[in-house]
Amino acid sequence: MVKAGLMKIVVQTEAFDLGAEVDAMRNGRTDIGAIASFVGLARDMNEGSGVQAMTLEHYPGMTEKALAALVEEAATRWALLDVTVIHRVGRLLPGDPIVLVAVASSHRGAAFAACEYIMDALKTRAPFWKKEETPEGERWVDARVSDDAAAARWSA
Amino acid sequence: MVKAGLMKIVVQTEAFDLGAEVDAMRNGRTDIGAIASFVGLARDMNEGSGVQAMTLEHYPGMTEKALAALVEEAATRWALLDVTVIHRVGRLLPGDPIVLVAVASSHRGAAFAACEYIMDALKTRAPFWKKEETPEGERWVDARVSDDAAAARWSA
Amino acid sequence: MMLRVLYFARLRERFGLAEENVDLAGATATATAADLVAQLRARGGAWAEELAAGRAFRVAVNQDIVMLDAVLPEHAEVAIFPPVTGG
Amino acid sequence: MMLRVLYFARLRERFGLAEENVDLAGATATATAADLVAQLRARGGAWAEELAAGRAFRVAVNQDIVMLDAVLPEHAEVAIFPPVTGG
Repeated sequence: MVKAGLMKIVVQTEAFDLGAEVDAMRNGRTDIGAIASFVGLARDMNEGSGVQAMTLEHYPGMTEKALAALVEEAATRWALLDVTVIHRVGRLLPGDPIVLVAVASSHRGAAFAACEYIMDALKTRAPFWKKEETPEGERWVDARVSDDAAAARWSA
Repeated sequence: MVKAGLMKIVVQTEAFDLGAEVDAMRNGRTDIGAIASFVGLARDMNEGSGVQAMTLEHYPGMTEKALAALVEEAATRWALLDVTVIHRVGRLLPGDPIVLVAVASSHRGAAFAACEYIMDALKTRAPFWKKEETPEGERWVDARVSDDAAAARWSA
Repeated sequence: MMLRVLYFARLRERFGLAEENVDLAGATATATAADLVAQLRARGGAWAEELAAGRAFRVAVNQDIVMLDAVLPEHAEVAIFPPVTGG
Repeated sequence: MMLRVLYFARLRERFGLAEENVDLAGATATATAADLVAQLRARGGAWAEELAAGRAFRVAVNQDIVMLDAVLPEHAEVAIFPPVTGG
Protein backbone atom coordinates (compact mmCIF):
# COMPACT_ATOMS: atom_id res chain seq x y z
CA MET A 1 0.00 0.00 0.00
CA VAL A 2 1.11 3.54 -0.66
CA LYS A 3 1.61 5.21 2.71
CA ALA A 4 -1.07 7.66 3.81
CA GLY A 5 -0.25 11.11 2.51
CA LEU A 6 2.01 9.67 -0.18
CA MET A 7 -0.65 9.42 -2.82
CA LYS A 8 -2.05 12.50 -4.50
CA ILE A 9 -5.12 12.22 -6.69
CA VAL A 10 -6.70 15.33 -8.14
CA VAL A 11 -9.36 16.12 -10.73
CA GLN A 12 -9.19 19.77 -11.80
CA THR A 13 -9.95 22.16 -14.64
CA GLU A 14 -6.63 24.05 -14.31
CA ALA A 15 -3.38 23.09 -16.00
CA PHE A 16 -0.83 21.17 -13.91
CA ASP A 17 2.91 21.65 -13.59
CA LEU A 18 4.88 18.43 -14.17
CA GLY A 19 8.13 19.87 -12.80
CA ALA A 20 6.49 21.13 -9.61
CA GLU A 21 4.70 17.80 -9.02
CA VAL A 22 7.89 15.77 -9.43
CA ASP A 23 9.88 18.21 -7.30
CA ALA A 24 7.25 17.91 -4.56
CA MET A 25 7.69 14.12 -4.64
CA ARG A 26 11.44 14.15 -4.25
CA ASN A 27 11.74 17.21 -2.03
CA GLY A 28 13.80 16.37 1.06
CA ARG A 29 13.91 12.64 0.29
CA THR A 30 17.02 10.59 -0.43
CA ASP A 31 15.45 7.14 -0.79
CA ILE A 32 13.90 7.66 -4.23
CA GLY A 33 16.01 6.28 -7.08
CA ALA A 34 13.54 6.61 -9.93
CA ILE A 35 10.57 8.75 -10.93
CA ALA A 36 8.69 7.69 -14.05
CA SER A 37 6.09 10.12 -15.28
CA PHE A 38 3.59 10.43 -18.08
CA VAL A 39 1.76 13.38 -19.56
CA GLY A 40 -1.11 12.81 -21.98
CA LEU A 41 -1.92 15.73 -24.31
CA ALA A 42 -4.84 16.75 -26.48
CA ARG A 43 -3.97 16.19 -30.17
CA ASP A 44 -5.21 18.10 -33.19
CA MET A 45 -6.12 14.86 -34.99
CA ASN A 46 -8.11 11.76 -34.01
CA GLU A 47 -9.60 9.03 -36.18
CA GLY A 48 -8.63 11.01 -39.27
CA SER A 49 -10.47 14.22 -38.35
CA GLY A 50 -9.15 17.56 -37.22
CA VAL A 51 -9.98 18.27 -33.59
CA GLN A 52 -10.45 21.94 -32.70
CA ALA A 53 -11.16 21.39 -29.02
CA MET A 54 -12.42 18.74 -26.63
CA THR A 55 -14.48 18.70 -23.46
CA LEU A 56 -13.83 16.18 -20.72
CA GLU A 57 -16.72 15.09 -18.53
CA HIS A 58 -16.37 12.90 -15.45
CA TYR A 59 -18.36 11.31 -12.62
CA PRO A 60 -17.46 13.32 -9.51
CA GLY A 61 -16.96 11.07 -6.52
CA MET A 62 -16.52 7.87 -8.48
CA THR A 63 -13.58 9.33 -10.38
CA GLU A 64 -11.46 9.88 -7.29
CA LYS A 65 -12.50 6.49 -5.89
CA ALA A 66 -11.64 4.68 -9.13
CA LEU A 67 -8.26 6.44 -9.45
CA ALA A 68 -7.38 5.63 -5.82
CA ALA A 69 -8.24 1.97 -6.46
CA LEU A 70 -5.93 1.82 -9.52
CA VAL A 71 -3.08 3.38 -7.56
CA GLU A 72 -3.57 0.96 -4.66
CA GLU A 73 -3.51 -1.96 -7.09
CA ALA A 74 -0.24 -0.70 -8.55
CA ALA A 75 1.19 -0.32 -5.03
CA THR A 76 0.29 -3.94 -4.33
CA ARG A 77 2.16 -5.13 -7.41
CA TRP A 78 5.26 -2.93 -7.12
CA ALA A 79 7.20 -1.30 -4.26
CA LEU A 80 6.24 2.34 -4.67
CA LEU A 81 7.28 5.36 -2.62
CA ASP A 82 4.85 7.94 -3.98
CA VAL A 83 2.24 8.37 -6.70
CA THR A 84 0.58 11.46 -8.15
CA VAL A 85 -2.34 11.37 -10.57
CA ILE A 86 -3.87 14.59 -11.90
CA HIS A 87 -6.63 14.53 -14.52
CA ARG A 88 -8.14 17.61 -16.04
CA VAL A 89 -11.79 18.07 -16.96
CA GLY A 90 -13.59 20.77 -18.92
CA ARG A 91 -12.74 22.25 -22.30
CA LEU A 92 -9.21 21.73 -23.62
CA LEU A 93 -7.44 22.78 -26.80
CA PRO A 94 -4.96 20.80 -28.93
CA GLY A 95 -1.59 20.81 -27.19
CA ASP A 96 -3.12 21.10 -23.73
CA PRO A 97 -2.00 18.52 -21.15
CA ILE A 98 -4.87 16.27 -20.03
CA VAL A 99 -3.44 13.81 -17.55
CA LEU A 100 -0.33 13.41 -15.40
CA VAL A 101 0.82 10.22 -13.71
CA ALA A 102 4.09 10.24 -11.75
CA VAL A 103 5.44 7.28 -9.78
CA ALA A 104 8.43 7.25 -7.43
CA SER A 105 10.25 4.07 -6.44
CA SER A 106 13.68 2.92 -5.33
CA HIS A 107 14.24 1.30 -8.72
CA ARG A 108 13.36 2.17 -12.28
CA GLY A 109 11.69 -1.07 -13.28
CA ALA A 110 8.95 -0.65 -10.69
CA ALA A 111 8.50 3.05 -11.47
CA PHE A 112 8.09 2.46 -15.22
CA ALA A 113 5.79 -0.53 -14.83
CA ALA A 114 3.52 1.09 -12.25
CA CYS A 115 3.25 4.33 -14.24
CA GLU A 116 2.23 2.48 -17.40
CA TYR A 117 -0.11 0.20 -15.44
CA ILE A 118 -1.92 3.16 -13.90
CA MET A 119 -2.31 4.86 -17.30
CA ASP A 120 -3.61 1.68 -18.95
CA ALA A 121 -6.06 1.05 -16.11
CA LEU A 122 -7.18 4.69 -16.06
CA LYS A 123 -8.01 4.52 -19.77
CA THR A 124 -10.48 1.68 -19.26
CA ARG A 125 -11.76 2.11 -15.71
CA ALA A 126 -11.78 5.75 -14.63
CA PRO A 127 -15.08 7.50 -15.49
CA PHE A 128 -13.96 10.20 -17.93
CA TRP A 129 -15.50 10.87 -21.32
CA LYS A 130 -14.17 13.02 -24.16
CA LYS A 131 -16.28 14.98 -26.61
CA GLU A 132 -14.45 16.41 -29.60
CA GLU A 133 -15.25 19.48 -31.67
CA THR A 134 -14.41 18.77 -35.31
CA PRO A 135 -15.20 20.57 -38.61
CA GLU A 136 -18.00 17.98 -39.00
CA GLY A 137 -19.50 18.87 -35.63
CA GLU A 138 -19.30 17.52 -32.10
CA ARG A 139 -18.78 13.83 -31.41
CA TRP A 140 -18.22 11.63 -28.38
CA VAL A 141 -14.98 9.68 -28.58
CA ASP A 142 -15.51 5.94 -28.74
CA ALA A 143 -13.58 3.62 -26.44
CA ARG A 144 -10.63 2.06 -28.22
CA VAL A 145 -10.10 -1.67 -28.58
CA SER A 146 -6.35 -0.98 -28.20
CA ASP A 147 -6.98 0.48 -24.74
CA ASP A 148 -8.81 -2.67 -23.66
CA ALA A 149 -5.90 -4.72 -24.99
CA ALA A 150 -3.35 -2.56 -23.16
CA ALA A 151 -5.23 -2.94 -19.88
CA ALA A 152 -5.69 -6.68 -20.38
CA ARG A 153 -1.92 -7.24 -20.72
CA TRP A 154 -1.50 -6.71 -16.99
CA SER A 155 -3.80 -9.55 -16.01
CA ALA A 156 -1.96 -12.05 -18.24
CA MET B 1 14.89 8.38 -37.40
CA VAL B 2 14.26 11.29 -35.09
CA LYS B 3 14.13 14.45 -37.22
CA ALA B 4 17.18 16.69 -37.13
CA GLY B 5 16.86 19.17 -34.30
CA LEU B 6 14.31 16.97 -32.55
CA MET B 7 16.79 15.09 -30.42
CA LYS B 8 18.58 16.75 -27.53
CA ILE B 9 21.48 15.00 -25.85
CA VAL B 10 23.45 16.78 -23.17
CA VAL B 11 26.09 15.84 -20.60
CA GLN B 12 26.42 18.51 -17.94
CA THR B 13 27.42 19.13 -14.33
CA GLU B 14 24.44 21.42 -13.60
CA ALA B 15 21.02 20.27 -12.46
CA PHE B 16 18.29 19.97 -15.10
CA ASP B 17 14.67 21.09 -15.03
CA LEU B 18 12.23 18.32 -15.96
CA GLY B 19 9.29 20.70 -16.37
CA ALA B 20 11.22 23.06 -18.64
CA GLU B 21 12.51 20.20 -20.80
CA VAL B 22 9.06 18.70 -21.29
CA ASP B 23 7.53 22.13 -21.92
CA ALA B 24 10.19 22.79 -24.58
CA MET B 25 9.19 19.53 -26.29
CA ARG B 26 5.51 20.29 -26.48
CA ASN B 27 5.74 24.05 -26.97
CA GLY B 28 3.69 25.09 -30.01
CA ARG B 29 3.01 21.51 -31.09
CA THR B 30 -0.38 19.85 -31.34
CA ASP B 31 0.64 16.46 -32.72
CA ILE B 32 2.11 15.03 -29.49
CA GLY B 33 -0.29 12.81 -27.57
CA ALA B 34 2.09 11.36 -25.00
CA ILE B 35 5.30 12.30 -23.21
CA ALA B 36 6.89 9.62 -21.05
CA SER B 37 9.76 10.76 -18.91
CA PHE B 38 12.16 9.33 -16.39
CA VAL B 39 14.36 10.90 -13.75
CA GLY B 40 17.03 8.84 -12.01
CA LEU B 41 18.17 10.14 -8.62
CA ALA B 42 21.13 9.55 -6.31
CA ARG B 43 20.05 7.45 -3.32
CA ASP B 44 21.46 7.46 0.17
CA MET B 45 21.78 3.67 0.21
CA ASN B 46 23.33 1.16 -2.21
CA GLU B 47 24.30 -2.47 -1.67
CA GLY B 48 23.52 -2.07 2.04
CA SER B 49 25.85 0.87 2.71
CA GLY B 50 25.09 4.50 3.35
CA VAL B 51 26.16 6.73 0.46
CA GLN B 52 27.20 10.26 1.42
CA ALA B 53 27.97 11.43 -2.11
CA MET B 54 28.91 10.09 -5.51
CA THR B 55 31.05 11.26 -8.38
CA LEU B 56 30.13 10.48 -11.97
CA GLU B 57 32.93 10.16 -14.51
CA HIS B 58 32.39 9.78 -18.25
CA TYR B 59 34.22 9.47 -21.57
CA PRO B 60 33.74 12.82 -23.31
CA GLY B 61 33.04 12.37 -27.00
CA MET B 62 32.05 8.73 -26.78
CA THR B 63 29.28 9.52 -24.31
CA GLU B 64 27.39 11.78 -26.69
CA LYS B 65 27.96 9.36 -29.57
CA ALA B 66 26.73 6.37 -27.55
CA LEU B 67 23.63 8.23 -26.32
CA ALA B 68 22.78 9.38 -29.85
CA ALA B 69 23.07 5.78 -31.06
CA LEU B 70 20.65 4.54 -28.37
CA VAL B 71 18.14 7.23 -29.25
CA GLU B 72 18.38 6.44 -32.97
CA GLU B 73 17.79 2.76 -32.21
CA ALA B 74 14.69 3.65 -30.21
CA ALA B 75 13.47 5.85 -33.07
CA THR B 76 13.85 2.91 -35.45
CA ARG B 77 11.71 0.70 -33.22
CA TRP B 78 8.98 3.19 -32.33
CA ALA B 79 7.40 6.26 -34.00
CA LEU B 80 8.87 9.08 -31.92
CA LEU B 81 8.36 12.82 -32.26
CA ASP B 82 11.09 14.06 -29.92
CA VAL B 83 13.63 12.74 -27.43
CA THR B 84 15.67 14.49 -24.73
CA VAL B 85 18.46 12.84 -22.76
CA ILE B 86 20.40 14.76 -20.11
CA HIS B 87 23.01 13.06 -17.94
CA ARG B 88 24.91 14.79 -15.18
CA VAL B 89 28.55 14.20 -14.30
CA GLY B 90 30.68 15.36 -11.36
CA ARG B 91 29.91 15.15 -7.65
CA LEU B 92 26.28 14.58 -6.61
CA LEU B 93 24.57 14.26 -3.26
CA PRO B 94 21.75 11.89 -2.23
CA GLY B 95 18.48 13.23 -3.64
CA ASP B 96 20.18 14.91 -6.60
CA PRO B 97 18.79 14.06 -10.04
CA ILE B 98 21.33 12.21 -12.22
CA VAL B 99 19.64 11.47 -15.51
CA LEU B 100 16.60 12.60 -17.46
CA VAL B 101 15.04 10.81 -20.44
CA ALA B 102 11.89 12.25 -22.03
CA VAL B 103 10.19 10.82 -25.10
CA ALA B 104 7.33 12.35 -27.08
CA SER B 105 5.11 10.33 -29.40
CA SER B 106 1.59 10.37 -30.80
CA HIS B 107 0.65 7.43 -28.58
CA ARG B 108 1.53 6.36 -25.06
CA GLY B 109 2.67 2.81 -25.79
CA ALA B 110 5.53 4.03 -27.97
CA ALA B 111 6.49 6.80 -25.54
CA PHE B 112 6.66 4.43 -22.54
CA ALA B 113 8.52 1.68 -24.40
CA ALA B 114 11.11 3.99 -25.97
CA CYS B 115 11.75 5.81 -22.69
CA GLU B 116 12.38 2.55 -20.84
CA TYR B 117 14.44 1.16 -23.73
CA ILE B 118 16.71 4.20 -23.74
CA MET B 119 17.22 3.99 -19.95
CA ASP B 120 17.98 0.26 -20.07
CA ALA B 121 20.42 0.70 -22.95
CA LEU B 122 22.07 3.72 -21.31
CA LYS B 123 22.72 1.68 -18.15
CA THR B 124 24.75 -0.92 -20.05
CA ARG B 125 26.22 0.96 -23.02
CA ALA B 126 26.82 4.64 -22.21
CA PRO B 127 30.29 5.26 -20.74
CA PHE B 128 29.49 6.60 -17.28
CA TRP B 129 30.98 5.34 -14.02
CA LYS B 130 29.88 6.04 -10.47
CA LYS B 131 32.18 6.28 -7.46
CA GLU B 132 30.45 6.35 -4.08
CA GLU B 133 31.61 7.91 -0.84
CA THR B 134 30.55 5.69 2.06
CA PRO B 135 31.46 5.55 5.77
CA GLU B 136 33.83 2.70 4.78
CA GLY B 137 35.58 4.89 2.19
CA GLU B 138 35.30 5.41 -1.56
CA ARG B 139 34.26 2.63 -3.90
CA TRP B 140 33.50 2.24 -7.58
CA VAL B 141 30.01 0.95 -8.20
CA ASP B 142 29.97 -2.48 -9.87
CA ALA B 143 27.82 -3.11 -12.91
CA ARG B 144 24.59 -4.86 -12.01
CA VAL B 145 23.47 -8.16 -13.42
CA SER B 146 19.90 -6.84 -13.29
CA ASP B 147 20.88 -4.03 -15.67
CA ASP B 148 22.27 -6.52 -18.19
CA ALA B 149 19.04 -8.50 -17.88
CA ALA B 150 16.91 -5.36 -18.37
CA ALA B 151 18.84 -4.42 -21.51
CA ALA B 152 18.73 -7.98 -22.89
CA ARG B 153 14.89 -8.05 -22.72
CA TRP B 154 14.72 -5.74 -25.72
CA SER B 155 16.59 -8.10 -28.04
CA ALA B 156 14.32 -11.05 -27.19
CA MET C 1 -37.23 0.04 -4.34
CA MET C 2 -36.04 3.64 -4.74
CA LEU C 3 -32.82 4.23 -6.62
CA ARG C 4 -30.86 7.35 -7.57
CA VAL C 5 -29.89 6.93 -11.22
CA LEU C 6 -27.21 8.99 -12.99
CA TYR C 7 -26.41 9.22 -16.72
CA PHE C 8 -23.20 10.48 -18.27
CA ALA C 9 -21.75 11.62 -21.59
CA ARG C 10 -23.59 10.38 -24.70
CA LEU C 11 -26.28 8.65 -22.64
CA ARG C 12 -26.98 11.83 -20.66
CA GLU C 13 -27.40 13.69 -23.96
CA ARG C 14 -29.53 10.99 -25.61
CA PHE C 15 -31.84 10.69 -22.60
CA GLY C 16 -31.90 14.47 -22.01
CA LEU C 17 -31.42 13.69 -18.34
CA ALA C 18 -28.43 13.79 -15.96
CA GLU C 19 -30.09 12.10 -13.00
CA GLU C 20 -33.43 10.97 -11.64
CA ASN C 21 -35.05 8.96 -8.89
CA VAL C 22 -36.36 5.63 -10.16
CA ASP C 23 -38.83 3.39 -8.33
CA LEU C 24 -37.85 -0.10 -9.44
CA ALA C 25 -41.24 -1.75 -9.91
CA GLY C 26 -41.95 -4.94 -8.02
CA ALA C 27 -38.37 -5.13 -6.80
CA THR C 28 -37.38 -7.72 -4.24
CA ALA C 29 -34.20 -7.88 -2.17
CA THR C 30 -32.58 -9.67 -5.09
CA ALA C 31 -33.33 -7.06 -7.76
CA THR C 32 -30.33 -6.63 -10.06
CA ALA C 33 -28.86 -3.97 -12.32
CA ALA C 34 -30.37 -5.93 -15.22
CA ASP C 35 -33.86 -5.39 -13.75
CA LEU C 36 -33.29 -1.62 -13.66
CA VAL C 37 -31.95 -1.62 -17.22
CA ALA C 38 -34.99 -3.62 -18.39
CA GLN C 39 -37.38 -1.12 -16.80
CA LEU C 40 -35.55 1.84 -18.41
CA ARG C 41 -35.43 0.08 -21.78
CA ALA C 42 -39.21 -0.35 -21.65
CA ARG C 43 -39.53 3.45 -21.90
CA GLY C 44 -38.84 3.03 -25.62
CA GLY C 45 -37.15 5.57 -27.91
CA ALA C 46 -33.56 6.47 -27.02
CA TRP C 47 -33.88 4.28 -23.90
CA ALA C 48 -34.70 1.16 -25.88
CA GLU C 49 -32.02 1.96 -28.41
CA GLU C 50 -29.10 2.83 -26.14
CA LEU C 51 -29.79 0.09 -23.60
CA ALA C 52 -30.51 -2.67 -26.14
CA ALA C 53 -28.80 -6.00 -25.55
CA GLY C 54 -25.37 -5.91 -27.18
CA ARG C 55 -24.95 -2.13 -26.87
CA ALA C 56 -21.80 -1.10 -25.04
CA PHE C 57 -22.77 0.61 -21.80
CA ARG C 58 -21.44 0.33 -18.26
CA VAL C 59 -23.25 0.25 -14.93
CA ALA C 60 -21.79 1.40 -11.62
CA VAL C 61 -23.50 0.75 -8.28
CA ASN C 62 -22.45 3.04 -5.47
CA GLN C 63 -19.52 4.13 -7.66
CA ASP C 64 -18.12 0.69 -8.44
CA ILE C 65 -18.46 -0.74 -11.93
CA VAL C 66 -20.50 -3.96 -11.77
CA MET C 67 -21.84 -6.70 -14.01
CA LEU C 68 -25.55 -6.64 -14.88
CA ASP C 69 -26.26 -9.46 -12.44
CA ALA C 70 -25.15 -7.31 -9.49
CA VAL C 71 -27.78 -7.07 -6.75
CA LEU C 72 -28.97 -3.50 -6.04
CA PRO C 73 -28.98 -2.30 -2.41
CA GLU C 74 -31.90 -0.11 -1.31
CA HIS C 75 -31.26 3.60 -2.12
CA ALA C 76 -28.29 2.67 -4.27
CA GLU C 77 -26.66 5.27 -6.51
CA VAL C 78 -26.69 3.63 -9.93
CA ALA C 79 -24.84 5.20 -12.87
CA ILE C 80 -25.22 4.18 -16.50
CA PHE C 81 -22.65 5.44 -18.98
CA PRO C 82 -20.73 4.64 -22.18
CA PRO C 83 -17.32 2.93 -22.04
CA VAL C 84 -14.85 5.45 -20.61
CA THR C 85 -12.45 7.45 -22.79
CA GLY C 86 -10.29 9.55 -20.49
CA GLY C 87 -6.55 9.99 -20.20
CA MET D 1 51.55 0.97 -34.90
CA MET D 2 50.87 4.04 -32.79
CA LEU D 3 47.68 4.11 -30.73
CA ARG D 4 46.16 6.64 -28.36
CA VAL D 5 45.00 4.66 -25.31
CA LEU D 6 42.58 6.00 -22.66
CA TYR D 7 41.69 4.54 -19.25
CA PHE D 8 38.64 5.36 -17.18
CA ALA D 9 37.26 4.94 -13.67
CA ARG D 10 38.78 2.13 -11.58
CA LEU D 11 41.26 1.21 -14.33
CA ARG D 12 42.51 4.80 -14.56
CA GLU D 13 43.08 4.78 -10.82
CA ARG D 14 44.71 1.34 -10.71
CA PHE D 15 47.06 2.20 -13.60
CA GLY D 16 47.70 5.74 -12.31
CA LEU D 17 47.23 6.92 -15.89
CA ALA D 18 44.39 8.57 -17.82
CA GLU D 19 45.89 8.26 -21.29
CA GLU D 20 49.10 7.46 -23.15
CA ASN D 21 50.49 6.79 -26.59
CA VAL D 22 51.26 3.12 -27.10
CA ASP D 23 53.45 1.71 -29.85
CA LEU D 24 51.93 -1.71 -30.51
CA ALA D 25 55.03 -3.84 -31.01
CA GLY D 26 55.34 -5.81 -34.25
CA ALA D 27 51.79 -4.85 -35.25
CA THR D 28 50.54 -5.73 -38.72
CA ALA D 29 47.45 -4.41 -40.50
CA THR D 30 45.47 -7.14 -38.73
CA ALA D 31 46.48 -6.29 -35.16
CA THR D 32 43.50 -6.59 -32.83
CA ALA D 33 42.34 -5.15 -29.52
CA ALA D 34 43.44 -8.45 -27.98
CA ASP D 35 47.04 -7.78 -29.12
CA LEU D 36 47.02 -4.41 -27.39
CA VAL D 37 45.56 -5.90 -24.21
CA ALA D 38 48.24 -8.65 -24.25
CA GLN D 39 51.00 -6.06 -24.53
CA LEU D 40 49.58 -4.01 -21.66
CA ARG D 41 49.06 -7.10 -19.53
CA ALA D 42 52.74 -7.99 -19.98
CA ARG D 43 53.61 -4.87 -17.96
CA GLY D 44 52.72 -6.93 -14.87
CA GLY D 45 51.36 -5.55 -11.57
CA ALA D 46 47.98 -3.82 -11.79
CA TRP D 47 48.06 -4.28 -15.60
CA ALA D 48 48.36 -8.05 -15.38
CA GLU D 49 45.74 -8.16 -12.67
CA GLU D 50 43.05 -5.89 -14.13
CA LEU D 51 43.43 -7.17 -17.70
CA ALA D 52 43.63 -10.86 -16.81
CA ALA D 53 41.47 -13.23 -18.84
CA GLY D 54 38.06 -13.43 -17.21
CA ARG D 55 38.20 -9.94 -15.69
CA ALA D 56 35.31 -7.71 -16.70
CA PHE D 57 36.63 -4.81 -18.76
CA ARG D 58 35.41 -3.20 -21.95
CA VAL D 59 37.32 -1.94 -24.99
CA ALA D 60 36.18 0.87 -27.30
CA VAL D 61 37.89 1.64 -30.61
CA ASN D 62 37.29 5.13 -31.93
CA GLN D 63 34.48 5.46 -29.39
CA ASP D 64 32.55 2.31 -30.29
CA ILE D 65 32.55 -0.65 -27.91
CA VAL D 66 34.10 -3.65 -29.69
CA MET D 67 34.93 -7.30 -29.07
CA LEU D 68 38.58 -8.20 -28.42
CA ASP D 69 38.98 -9.58 -31.94
CA ALA D 70 38.31 -6.14 -33.47
CA VAL D 71 41.04 -5.00 -35.85
CA LEU D 72 42.78 -1.75 -34.82
CA PRO D 73 43.09 1.04 -37.41
CA GLU D 74 46.35 3.03 -37.44
CA HIS D 75 46.22 5.95 -34.94
CA ALA D 76 43.06 4.55 -33.38
CA GLU D 77 41.75 5.95 -30.12
CA VAL D 78 41.38 2.90 -27.91
CA ALA D 79 39.70 3.11 -24.51
CA ILE D 80 39.79 0.44 -21.83
CA PHE D 81 37.35 0.70 -18.94
CA PRO D 82 35.20 -1.24 -16.45
CA PRO D 83 31.59 -2.15 -17.25
CA VAL D 84 29.57 1.09 -17.22
CA THR D 85 27.41 2.13 -14.26
CA GLY D 86 25.67 5.37 -15.22
CA GLY D 87 22.06 6.41 -15.12
